[in-house]
Amino acid sequence: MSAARVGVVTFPGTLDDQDAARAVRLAGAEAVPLWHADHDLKGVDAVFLPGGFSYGDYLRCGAISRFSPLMTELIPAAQAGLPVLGTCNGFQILCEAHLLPGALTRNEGLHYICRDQRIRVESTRTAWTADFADGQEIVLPIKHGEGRYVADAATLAALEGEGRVVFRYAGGNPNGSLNDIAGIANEAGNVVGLMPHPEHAVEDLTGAPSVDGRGFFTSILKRLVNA
Amino acid sequence: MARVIVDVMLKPEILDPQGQAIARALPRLGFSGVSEVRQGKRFELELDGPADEAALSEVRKMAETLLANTVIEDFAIHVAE
Amino acid sequence: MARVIVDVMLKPEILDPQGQAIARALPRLGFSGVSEVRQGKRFELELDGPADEAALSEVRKMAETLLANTVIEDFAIHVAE
Amino acid sequence: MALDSVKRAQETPEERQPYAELGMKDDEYQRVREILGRRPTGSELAIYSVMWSEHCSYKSSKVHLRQFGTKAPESEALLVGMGENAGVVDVGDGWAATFKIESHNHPSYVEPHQGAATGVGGIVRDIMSMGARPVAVMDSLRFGGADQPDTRRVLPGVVEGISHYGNCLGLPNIGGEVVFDPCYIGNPLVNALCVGLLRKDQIKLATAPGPGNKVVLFGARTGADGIGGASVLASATFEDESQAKRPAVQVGDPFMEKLLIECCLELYQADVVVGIQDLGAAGVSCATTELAAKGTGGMRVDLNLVPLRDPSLRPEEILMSESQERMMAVVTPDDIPAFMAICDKWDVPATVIGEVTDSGRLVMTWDGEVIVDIPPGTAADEGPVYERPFHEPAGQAALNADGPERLPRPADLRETLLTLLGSPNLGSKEWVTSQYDRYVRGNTVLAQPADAGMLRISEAMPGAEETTRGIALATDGNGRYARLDPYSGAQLALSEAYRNVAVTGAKPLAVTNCLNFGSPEDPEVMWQFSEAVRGLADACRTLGVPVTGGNVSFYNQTGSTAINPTPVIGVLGVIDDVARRVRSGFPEAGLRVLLLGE
Ligand SMILES: Nc1ncnc2c1ncn2[C@@H]1O[C@H](COP(=O)(O)OP(=O)(O)O)[C@@H](O)[C@H]1O
Repeated sequence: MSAARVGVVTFPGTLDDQDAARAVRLAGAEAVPLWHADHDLKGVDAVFLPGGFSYGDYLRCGAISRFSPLMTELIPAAQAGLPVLGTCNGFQILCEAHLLPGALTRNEGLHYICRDQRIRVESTRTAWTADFADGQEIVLPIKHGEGRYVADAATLAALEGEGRVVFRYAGGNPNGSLNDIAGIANEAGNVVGLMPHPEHAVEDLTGAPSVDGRGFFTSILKRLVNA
Repeated sequence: MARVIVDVMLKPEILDPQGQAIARALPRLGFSGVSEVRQGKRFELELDGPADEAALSEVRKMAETLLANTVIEDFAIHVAE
Repeated sequence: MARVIVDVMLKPEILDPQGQAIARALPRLGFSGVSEVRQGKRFELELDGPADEAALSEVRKMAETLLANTVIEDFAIHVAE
Repeated sequence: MALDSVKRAQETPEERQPYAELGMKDDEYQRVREILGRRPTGSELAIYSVMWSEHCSYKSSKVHLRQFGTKAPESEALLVGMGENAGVVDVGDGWAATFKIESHNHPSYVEPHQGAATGVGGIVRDIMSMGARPVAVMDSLRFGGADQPDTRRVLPGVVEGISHYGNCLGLPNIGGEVVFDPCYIGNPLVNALCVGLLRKDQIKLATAPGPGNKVVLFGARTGADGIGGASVLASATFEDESQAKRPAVQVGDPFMEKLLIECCLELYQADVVVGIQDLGAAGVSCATTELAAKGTGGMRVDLNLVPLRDPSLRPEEILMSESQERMMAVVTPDDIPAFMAICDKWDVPATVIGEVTDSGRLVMTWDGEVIVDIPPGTAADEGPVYERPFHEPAGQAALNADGPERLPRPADLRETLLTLLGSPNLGSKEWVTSQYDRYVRGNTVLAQPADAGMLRISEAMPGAEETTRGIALATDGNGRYARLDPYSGAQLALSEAYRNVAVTGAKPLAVTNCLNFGSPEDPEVMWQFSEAVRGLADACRTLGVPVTGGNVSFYNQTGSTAINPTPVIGVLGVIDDVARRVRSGFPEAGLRVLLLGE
């Protein structure tokens, strides 16, 4: 059978699309470039919204991107079950698009932070985390200025109660995120957003001192192949 | 041609680290008497036409959909004199 | 206890990339009739005492030294009703 | 309001012109009059004053910098040497690297965030204009004492500016320096380096050949950025009280620059660019005169066509504006539609503002009248050259005689060690480096805490052929050594950067440098400068690495007190197989530790 096709979206100002495509390829899938201005998902099996400063992060991170033509296609597709992973700016766009609840706000320390961060996998019941073990600690780079997850009390309670907190910062909360949240999922578990960068942790030579990011891609591939 | 202002502030229950940092810095700089600081955004929109009902209702829509993220922010609109 | 607002805007001759990006986005989102957008900051200060002459002159000093970067920004102070 | 056209200049030969206010000397102004055979128009004066400024013409440094050429070692790697926007070296397997370091010192003192940010923006555009994809940045920073109050204003702003601009462009920051010394208190040094990669056969040059080819200005609209000087001119010439205060500060838009990068690369890919130039300090003046001078020799420009952010700008101000994120390209008429389509795709405004001619003259019009008519080479290449006097500083011998043997021996070694460890210059720089993205683009093999950064080449441009190669870069400088002996101080800086590259396993290939000094009008500073250049040129010859480009920053002084002479040297090397890079640090227990060298 033909390889799974994972779309990688480029908005103006997206930065990690090349890394995301590389990570998809290394996992054995086909990376399909998707352009923000096209009303076309090119029939992909899953979508990766990479990080960056789309539209310069002007106004609010992700605020302008979420209105792009591609997003008008992606939003209903995601609601209908298409697996979508958003990292960093991608996570911010997913929140702005209301595919995920809550919002990402300025880091508590008020600085952009780039560092290798320990993360605890809290849920393996999503399309993108099945290959991890519950409670597993992994190391991924974070690099953001606005990664402090906030949501109202009811939303937080629902996320916690329904097991939709997928990742939590371990060994110190870098940005003041509520409940140490690093990543969450929608109810169906097909849409996942997180601030850390799995695509920067897939090779020995470059990126973070771990290859823990590979688990995201093996998870989605197994899911697509078995589907 | 009119100018309309949209003020966007974080909802009161949302932590505002920028405002807090300023509040903490003030005493160090020798300023006293300020108990709290909140930092928000101010947008000045130049309209092509007058700031009539129709225009303001458009601005309201812009504020709701784009200028403010109503999950965490409140906004207020007023016409500049 | 009074609330004082400090509005800080980039000076008119200084490039405002954020405002420009918003202005360019509006037509794509179906909003017309806005010829220019400038984005600035709004600070809400809660004072311990009343917003009298002395307090406002302190706020002016805060604005000059901390809240605004007067190399590129102007500010305006007013008391919230 | 009277427009100062060429016609008017001919009719009013004796009208007083504010050349002194624009920083021009009497004899320089006289030379312009001789070149033109009349007084210059206000716009022409604007062009000559910026092009002949120290910053653009290197008039005080040129006679010394020539040694980088005359003493240059044989180098097979050198593809483009000094004189272009940036030098280009062959790194093998069909790949070339281009790199350069540049200062943005004074703007970073005035407005730390924007000054440093636009410093990064400027050097990145230099690299883009060579036809390369920028792939990484480095920053070499010097501040006053860590405990001095102004450092608290300057340092966080500078770091935030570099962080914001560089991160937003998606360029990994792979190294740099942070140095504290009270001598930099009124004159912080912000030196930014950018490196780019390109295919060897795709080098672009700043040239405008082919009469009939179109001149396209693309990127941000032109505003009143950094034209404090020009307003002197406009108001002096026109007594126009509408000249609001013009900002000396340039504000950057990294998002526009990111779009420009992607747009330029697609333009290169589509092969629709004949010549290209970034708009730096002297904006449209510099781009038009340099492109025209290096091409067929003539160009016609309609300044009314320059898209403006501020419609009140006068032609003189447009010519001097330092608005960021702009580029100028020469494009054949047939390629214009394809060129415009690519700009449109990336939301980059682009406008044809003129045409290449074979007239040998750069002619500009405003409202239909000719306001500039000059031989472009006279502005671009034939600026004044000074043989500034220099002599050894009065206290130099005494300074050197005051050796370490005269210092008291420390009684308590433990105390001394703790003091050293606690000193800002030896302390962790993580507060700075953690604000920089070192991972983006996924090719960073070494970054902090390594002493040199290293990048994998193969995936820099998707679709290009595979190579196992990588490039390594380091920047180093030491103003205290250079103060004691500028000749060997420059050599020490070079050898430190050279060693830092070599220990990663890479072979050093080429050198860039940023020479930060006080006023060239002070003979003692000029001596420091000439010694440092001589030292660097000699050492480059000995080590077999050519200088491919760089930047001189003079006037880093407060009153008559200059900073320590501070040559900052960048070295680029190539490694055949990136997988074999050597990390610093002890990887495991039980290994032998050897000391190499004397
Ligand atoms: N301004 C800077 N920008 C980027 N990297 C920096 C900067 N300053 C220091 N670094 C990096 O931080 C690390 C430690 O720097 P430093 O303490 O100066 O090391 P050393 O003393 O070994 O030269 C190095 O990898 C260096 O490249």
